[in-house]
Amino acid sequence: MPALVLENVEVIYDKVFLAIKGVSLEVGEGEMVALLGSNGAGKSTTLKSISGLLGPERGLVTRGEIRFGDRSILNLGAPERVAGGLVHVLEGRRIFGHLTPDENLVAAYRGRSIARFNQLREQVYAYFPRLKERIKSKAGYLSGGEQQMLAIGRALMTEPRLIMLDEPSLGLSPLLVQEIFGIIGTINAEQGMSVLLVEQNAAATLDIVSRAYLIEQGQVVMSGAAEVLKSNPDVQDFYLGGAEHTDYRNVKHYRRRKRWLA
Amino acid sequence: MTGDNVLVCDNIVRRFGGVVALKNVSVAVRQGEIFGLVGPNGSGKTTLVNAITGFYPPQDGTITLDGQKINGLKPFRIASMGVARTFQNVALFHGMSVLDNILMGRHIFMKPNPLASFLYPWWAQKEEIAHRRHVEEVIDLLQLAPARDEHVDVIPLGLQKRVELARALCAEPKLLVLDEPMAGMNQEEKEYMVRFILDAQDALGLTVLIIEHHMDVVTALCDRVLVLNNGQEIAQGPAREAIADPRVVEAYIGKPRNAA
Amino acid sequence: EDIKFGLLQDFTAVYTFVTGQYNQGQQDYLALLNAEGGIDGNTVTAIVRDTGNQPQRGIEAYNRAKEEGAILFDFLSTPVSAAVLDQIQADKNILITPAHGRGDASDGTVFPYVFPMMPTYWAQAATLIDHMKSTDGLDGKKIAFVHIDSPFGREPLPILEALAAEEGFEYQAFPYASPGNEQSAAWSEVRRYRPDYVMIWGAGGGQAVSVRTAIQNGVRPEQIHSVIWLAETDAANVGPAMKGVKRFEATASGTEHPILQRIQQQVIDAGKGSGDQANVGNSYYNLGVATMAIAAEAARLGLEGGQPLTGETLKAGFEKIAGYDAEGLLPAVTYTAEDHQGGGAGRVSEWDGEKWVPVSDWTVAYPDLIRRVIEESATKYKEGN
Amino acid sequence: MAYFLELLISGALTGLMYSLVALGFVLIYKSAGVPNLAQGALVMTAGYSVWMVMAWGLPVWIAIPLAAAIMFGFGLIVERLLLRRMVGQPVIMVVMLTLGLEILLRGLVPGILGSTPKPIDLGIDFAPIIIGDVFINRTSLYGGIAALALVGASLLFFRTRLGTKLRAVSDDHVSSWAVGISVERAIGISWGLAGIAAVVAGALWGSSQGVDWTLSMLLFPAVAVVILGGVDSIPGVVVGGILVGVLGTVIPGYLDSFVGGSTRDVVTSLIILLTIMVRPFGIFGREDIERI
Amino acid sequence: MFYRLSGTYHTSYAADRKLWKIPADRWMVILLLILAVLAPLYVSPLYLGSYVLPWVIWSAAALSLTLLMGLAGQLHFGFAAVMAIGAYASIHLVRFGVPFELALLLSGLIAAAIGTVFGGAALRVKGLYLVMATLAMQYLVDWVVVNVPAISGGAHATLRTPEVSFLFVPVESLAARYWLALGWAVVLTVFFMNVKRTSFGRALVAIRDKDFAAAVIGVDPFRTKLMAFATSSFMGGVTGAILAYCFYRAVTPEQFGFNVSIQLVAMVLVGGLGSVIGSWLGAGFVLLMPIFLTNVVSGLAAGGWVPVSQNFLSHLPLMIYGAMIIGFLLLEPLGLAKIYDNIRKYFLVWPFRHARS
Ligand SMILES: Nc1ncnc2c1ncn2[C@@H]1O[C@H](COP(=O)(O)OP(=O)(O)OP(=O)(O)O)[C@@H](O)[C@H]1O
Ligand SMILES: Nc1ncnc2c1ncn2[C@@H]1O[C@H](COP(=O)(O)OP(=O)(O)OP(=O)(O)O)[C@@H](O)[C@H]1O
Ligand SMILES: [Mg+2]
Ligand SMILES: [Mg+2]
Repeated sequence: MPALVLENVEVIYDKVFLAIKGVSLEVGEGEMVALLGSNGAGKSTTLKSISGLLGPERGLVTRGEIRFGDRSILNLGAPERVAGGLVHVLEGRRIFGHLTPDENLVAAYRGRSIARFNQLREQVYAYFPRLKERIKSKAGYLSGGEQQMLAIGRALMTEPRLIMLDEPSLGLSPLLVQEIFGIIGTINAEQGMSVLLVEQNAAATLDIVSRAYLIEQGQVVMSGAAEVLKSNPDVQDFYLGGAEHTDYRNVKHYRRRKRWLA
Repeated sequence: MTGDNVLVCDNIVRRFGGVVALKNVSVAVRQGEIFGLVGPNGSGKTTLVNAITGFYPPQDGTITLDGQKINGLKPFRIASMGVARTFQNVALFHGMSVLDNILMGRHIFMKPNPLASFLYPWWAQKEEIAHRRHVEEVIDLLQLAPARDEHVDVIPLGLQKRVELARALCAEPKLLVLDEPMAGMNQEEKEYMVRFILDAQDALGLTVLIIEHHMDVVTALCDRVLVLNNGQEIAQGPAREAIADPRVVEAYIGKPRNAA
Repeated sequence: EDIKFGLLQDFTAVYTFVTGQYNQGQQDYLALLNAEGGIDGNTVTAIVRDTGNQPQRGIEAYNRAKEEGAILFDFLSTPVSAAVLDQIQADKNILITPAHGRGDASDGTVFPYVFPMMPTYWAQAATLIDHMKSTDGLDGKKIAFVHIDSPFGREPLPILEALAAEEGFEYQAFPYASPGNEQSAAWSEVRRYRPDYVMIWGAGGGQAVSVRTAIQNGVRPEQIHSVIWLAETDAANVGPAMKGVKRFEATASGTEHPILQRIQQQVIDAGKGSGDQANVGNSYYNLGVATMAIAAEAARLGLEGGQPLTGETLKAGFEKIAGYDAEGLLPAVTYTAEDHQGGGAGRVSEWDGEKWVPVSDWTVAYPDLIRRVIEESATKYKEGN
Repeated sequence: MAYFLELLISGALTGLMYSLVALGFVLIYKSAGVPNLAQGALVMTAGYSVWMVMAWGLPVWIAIPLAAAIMFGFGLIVERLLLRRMVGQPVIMVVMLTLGLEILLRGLVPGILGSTPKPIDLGIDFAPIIIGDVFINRTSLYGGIAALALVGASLLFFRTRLGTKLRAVSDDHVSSWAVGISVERAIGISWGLAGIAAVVAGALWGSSQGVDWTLSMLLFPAVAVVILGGVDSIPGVVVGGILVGVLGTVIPGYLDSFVGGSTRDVVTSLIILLTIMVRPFGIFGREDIERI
Repeated sequence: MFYRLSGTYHTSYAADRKLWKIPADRWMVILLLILAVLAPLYVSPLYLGSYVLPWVIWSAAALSLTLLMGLAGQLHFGFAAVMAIGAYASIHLVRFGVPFELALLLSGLIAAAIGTVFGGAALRVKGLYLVMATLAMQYLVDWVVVNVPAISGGAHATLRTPEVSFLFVPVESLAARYWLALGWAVVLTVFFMNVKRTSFGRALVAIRDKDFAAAVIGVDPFRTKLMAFATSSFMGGVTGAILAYCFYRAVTPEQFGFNVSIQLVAMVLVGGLGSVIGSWLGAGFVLLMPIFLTNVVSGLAAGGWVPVSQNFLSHLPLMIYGAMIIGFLLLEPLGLAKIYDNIRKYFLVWPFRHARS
């Protein structure tokens, strides 16, 4: 049974701007799914519609249905969706800058049991040993990678069943990207947590997910198993850089139009 | 391609409270080259750039631009001496359209004053329009025409980064500093961006200092790189060689996970 | 015929401490007047509106009420009165400024259409001084003048200055910052000054704070003499400790006067009262009643000049009033073309724990001095300011 | 010397009375990230509710907790009806909303309950405490003690997990939502707590000056306190309050008789200007983190 | 539909820089201007003198303030003090013998000088701190005015404006005063629109949006902010003088008190930050709404419609006014200008519903 189902979701910003139209997707229990697409395609919008964070940006789901588990969550507020086991790691980290990393974790823990809290916290520090070193300083002064780790760790404190990550590798060094992808994989494997991953780094993403959706201009244009997508020539051209190494100095100025045959 | 040094940093030290973000970093960027600055997160790359552009003046060491000492100068002074930059977290003026943002890049050539705005005489109009011409050229160069009249905060991140680049280019800088211009882009957009940087460099004869985490881009684009770790240099030299250095691999690149 | 008075007052900002009761008294008196048949068959209607003490809104309210036919205006707000002063004179409408507004407007030659109606702040200060003199003499005595730091608070200073020389007392001014909810610094100083008498010059909540802080600093209630703005609400606020505090009054308080009796019967008991019954007979309520009683009298005399009543005939009516005392509610007042203050008689009363009890007769204190100050100031106004 | 001491003590106590008002401001700022311009009106409303409850004939020690409960509920209602819709909006809009609320309350409360000053009798003795030649005002003394107690309680509160969550909310509404913190409830609680602080302030100030709308003007000295102490700092409320009170009492105490006018507001204004020039974030305030 | 963007393409940069790019807009502006100039002919003195005239002047004030708050992002809660400086300066200058035209200019400059000193003192800070610094300015100016009788006009603190003429026309009749005020408001409006489309305005907005990014392209933040303070204070100072001469004709400290500053801020915010049309709408709303409500309420009361106490009645407008501000913020946080804009956009893309789909 799929954990998360989107049917024909349409989002309008500011009452006038149609950002995504008729997006449908599914994430199975314990599955790891990627959502790829170029800039402005509507990936973040899709995630926000799932986590219920469109309100502050004056966005609204105007059509469609979102189900998590066996119930519709469209009418729930953001915190209730988190309570239901859905968590969203926002693009651009957005940790609580004036709090220490440890307080960031405290703030995100929802339960009452101190023992459970300590257990979760230890788990986060086990995944991200670096955070433990910076435990005293304000999170706002952490480096980009550390902040990303903190954002993921903070999300884990809510004990989610499905974690949505919006561009976790943004601005991270290659080593850290590997590390973070490794940890995401580990979390998925160890805890059976479903993962919905939005990424630009398609090559690395398609290596760890089982399925992926390709979204362009607010619409899903292609979906399927990671292997299938990887072998699609268009995907290779536009997302994977053709062959492994592009000769950047000699790329063509004008390219053929994309033609998705989803 | 190489010539005199445009930018020379000598033994830069910068501390934040107890943290030493830069420890005696020295670097020289030559006229016309693309110089890469890489290193793990928090290694001090942005701090170095901030020191150069005047935001966090170094506590020790000197920075010279074309032979002139610039450390201690205010950012806007340094800017008018011919250093333009983009920011790691896009720093556009979100209350303005794309066009106005790019026009802002011409600021150092205009002398804004309330009286001129008030009377707005024909020569001021002509001047505005002349600048506008220049801006349109840059817009063409970076293929921003379709987004020209949009508000910057509704265009996608990739475009925003391009607008920021356009704004920097409009200042006709001697030295262009780019802080992670390709973060958050997919393959296609990266290719475009590289193309733009190369085109701009061709067209304007720029010297570029670039921070980037995409190794494929760095190796393709940069003539030389400096690798920082914990605020210290761990390697410097031609891109491929510096990146192959075992210390760099260990601290920064990591072993390829699956060699496939 | 319908005579209209514009009672365009400040119900929501600075003067809230008085406006409610004052306006209630005014409206109730007019209701009584109309119930008794009006003035020679003319009814009097009040146009009541809030100005929030904002000059801007005051000007608008004035213009609108003028359009609606009002010929007499009461703003009960110094800034609003000041803002419309020139225009109202140009329009030849009557402005009454009982217990507020500029004192020099008493000079009817310079301010033909303005009627302060009752003792100015200068006359009030003089009356208080006179009362101190009558109780225990003034020679060699020390008076502490504790006032809010505003033009209103500083108004009595020239009178004190002049009288100090004349009567041989010493005085010192102690300003406190507006709005006066905190005055400890001033009173610490007052205590060290060791005054024989204390004069407090403020309004609203600041008055209760003054009395309280004075007593806390060892000033005896009997030593405290207040400007007209001290009433039953302040007494309730300060509590039993207030017993013995004196204040100036221009009208009697209480309900035993004939007019108030009739208001009770014909207005309140008839369910036509305009506010809380408990206020009837309060100082500010009676003050309001008195203003309308005088205005009605002026209208009556003005109508002798023929219908309809205009600003000009109303002015003439005012200037015909002689020895009117509103059946004992007021000292007898007489207005002339020169004197728009009506003589300036007032008295001092004391809080006995329940009500205000007069401790002096209606008197006019230092009339020559007051007249001199009025004329000096009025001349300055005429010369351009 | 005794004069100086007296000014010093009464200044410090008055300052702490201001701190009572300031505390509510800081509580809201620290947990919702909003400068609450309606805090003065909240104090006024609280003063009125204390008066109202006492007018029912209840003794002080019941009236105050009851009023506190009313005001806490009021805070929750404000959140539910108004602030809930503003989550994620620019701060200036929320500030404007608080300004609207201030206007609304200033109309509503005196409009319904009457605008002539209302008495509150807390039963505090009039006679000052006299030490040597120094007189100490009892109301201020109790006010000072209450302020210190409330500040202490607030400090403890922000140590708790709920406190941490509130601080998180003040940092970033959207990411608080994203990790499941109910921003709405957090804001409601912070307004409720500010309401409770307002009750203590309203009762004490109301007992000394009477309850009417002018209580809402206490906002200004309170904000001066907050600027000096740091907008989000609870200890700053105490230190800032004492400084504003002492300087605003001692200096006028010596200066006024020369100037012939009250210099208190001048002194306060200059304190603010100097603070801002010398130490923009107040004595204990947090600096904005801006990574370039 | 006449009101359409389609079909209006610009073929030169100059055309693209026009203030009103759509002919319908241009016609509307011209029509409004004609109506405004002719107002004394068809508006009754009551409405002209107590609604239109103050509205025009306060719109000018709101424009002055929104240059600082909206464009440059510097909050100012003491703007009434700036206007006070202009008002008092102009009166004393004229009394001193300076011609009125010059006195207006000088009073603006004096306001600019003093306003800039305070602005300069506050330049290191933003937001709430700036609010407080400017509030301190309000208090200090108030204090000086109240405590120096030579400035405020003697014991009663009332200062009447001398009789003056502007370009040989006596500023005496209501129409003359109205035209002077209207002229100034129009000048400010045009100026404001020019600022918005030239480099000065862009620099202000840049400082507001991201000061460090502005610095990196050569904008001197300090100088630019000072210029913003100076310009806005100049505008405010002259507006204060206009307010004194054209509307009040006798100034008292209360006319420029703290609550007036707050009202000004409300005008700017309710209208929509940094918007020309918003300044006009916001000024009208904040100024006229309480008056309008007072009249409505008293009308209802006179008709016996509302059986409640006088006290409640007089507070009712305050409540409604507060509630309306709140209502606006909840329904349209970006102010009246945004509402106007939405309506306009609706017509621009009519008959389509969404801008892009
Ligand atoms: N608050 C908003 N108001 C109006 N339009 C918006 C808003 N947020 C996003 N959009 C628009 O919606 C579209 C989808 O944006 P979204 O952020 O979902 O894209 P994305 O795929 O996440 O892109 P990126 O890779 O840049 O993060 C874009 O065209 C964007 O301009
Ligand atoms: N304003 C500041 N205050 C305190 N510490 C700072 C500040 N700016 C940077 N640092 C510290 O300096 C160090 C270097 O940071 P910097 O931003 O230069 O790293 P970076 O190399 O650019 O990393 P990334 O690749 O993540 O952008 C970090 O430890 C950071 O915490
Ligand atoms: Mg996105
Ligand atoms: Mg960096």
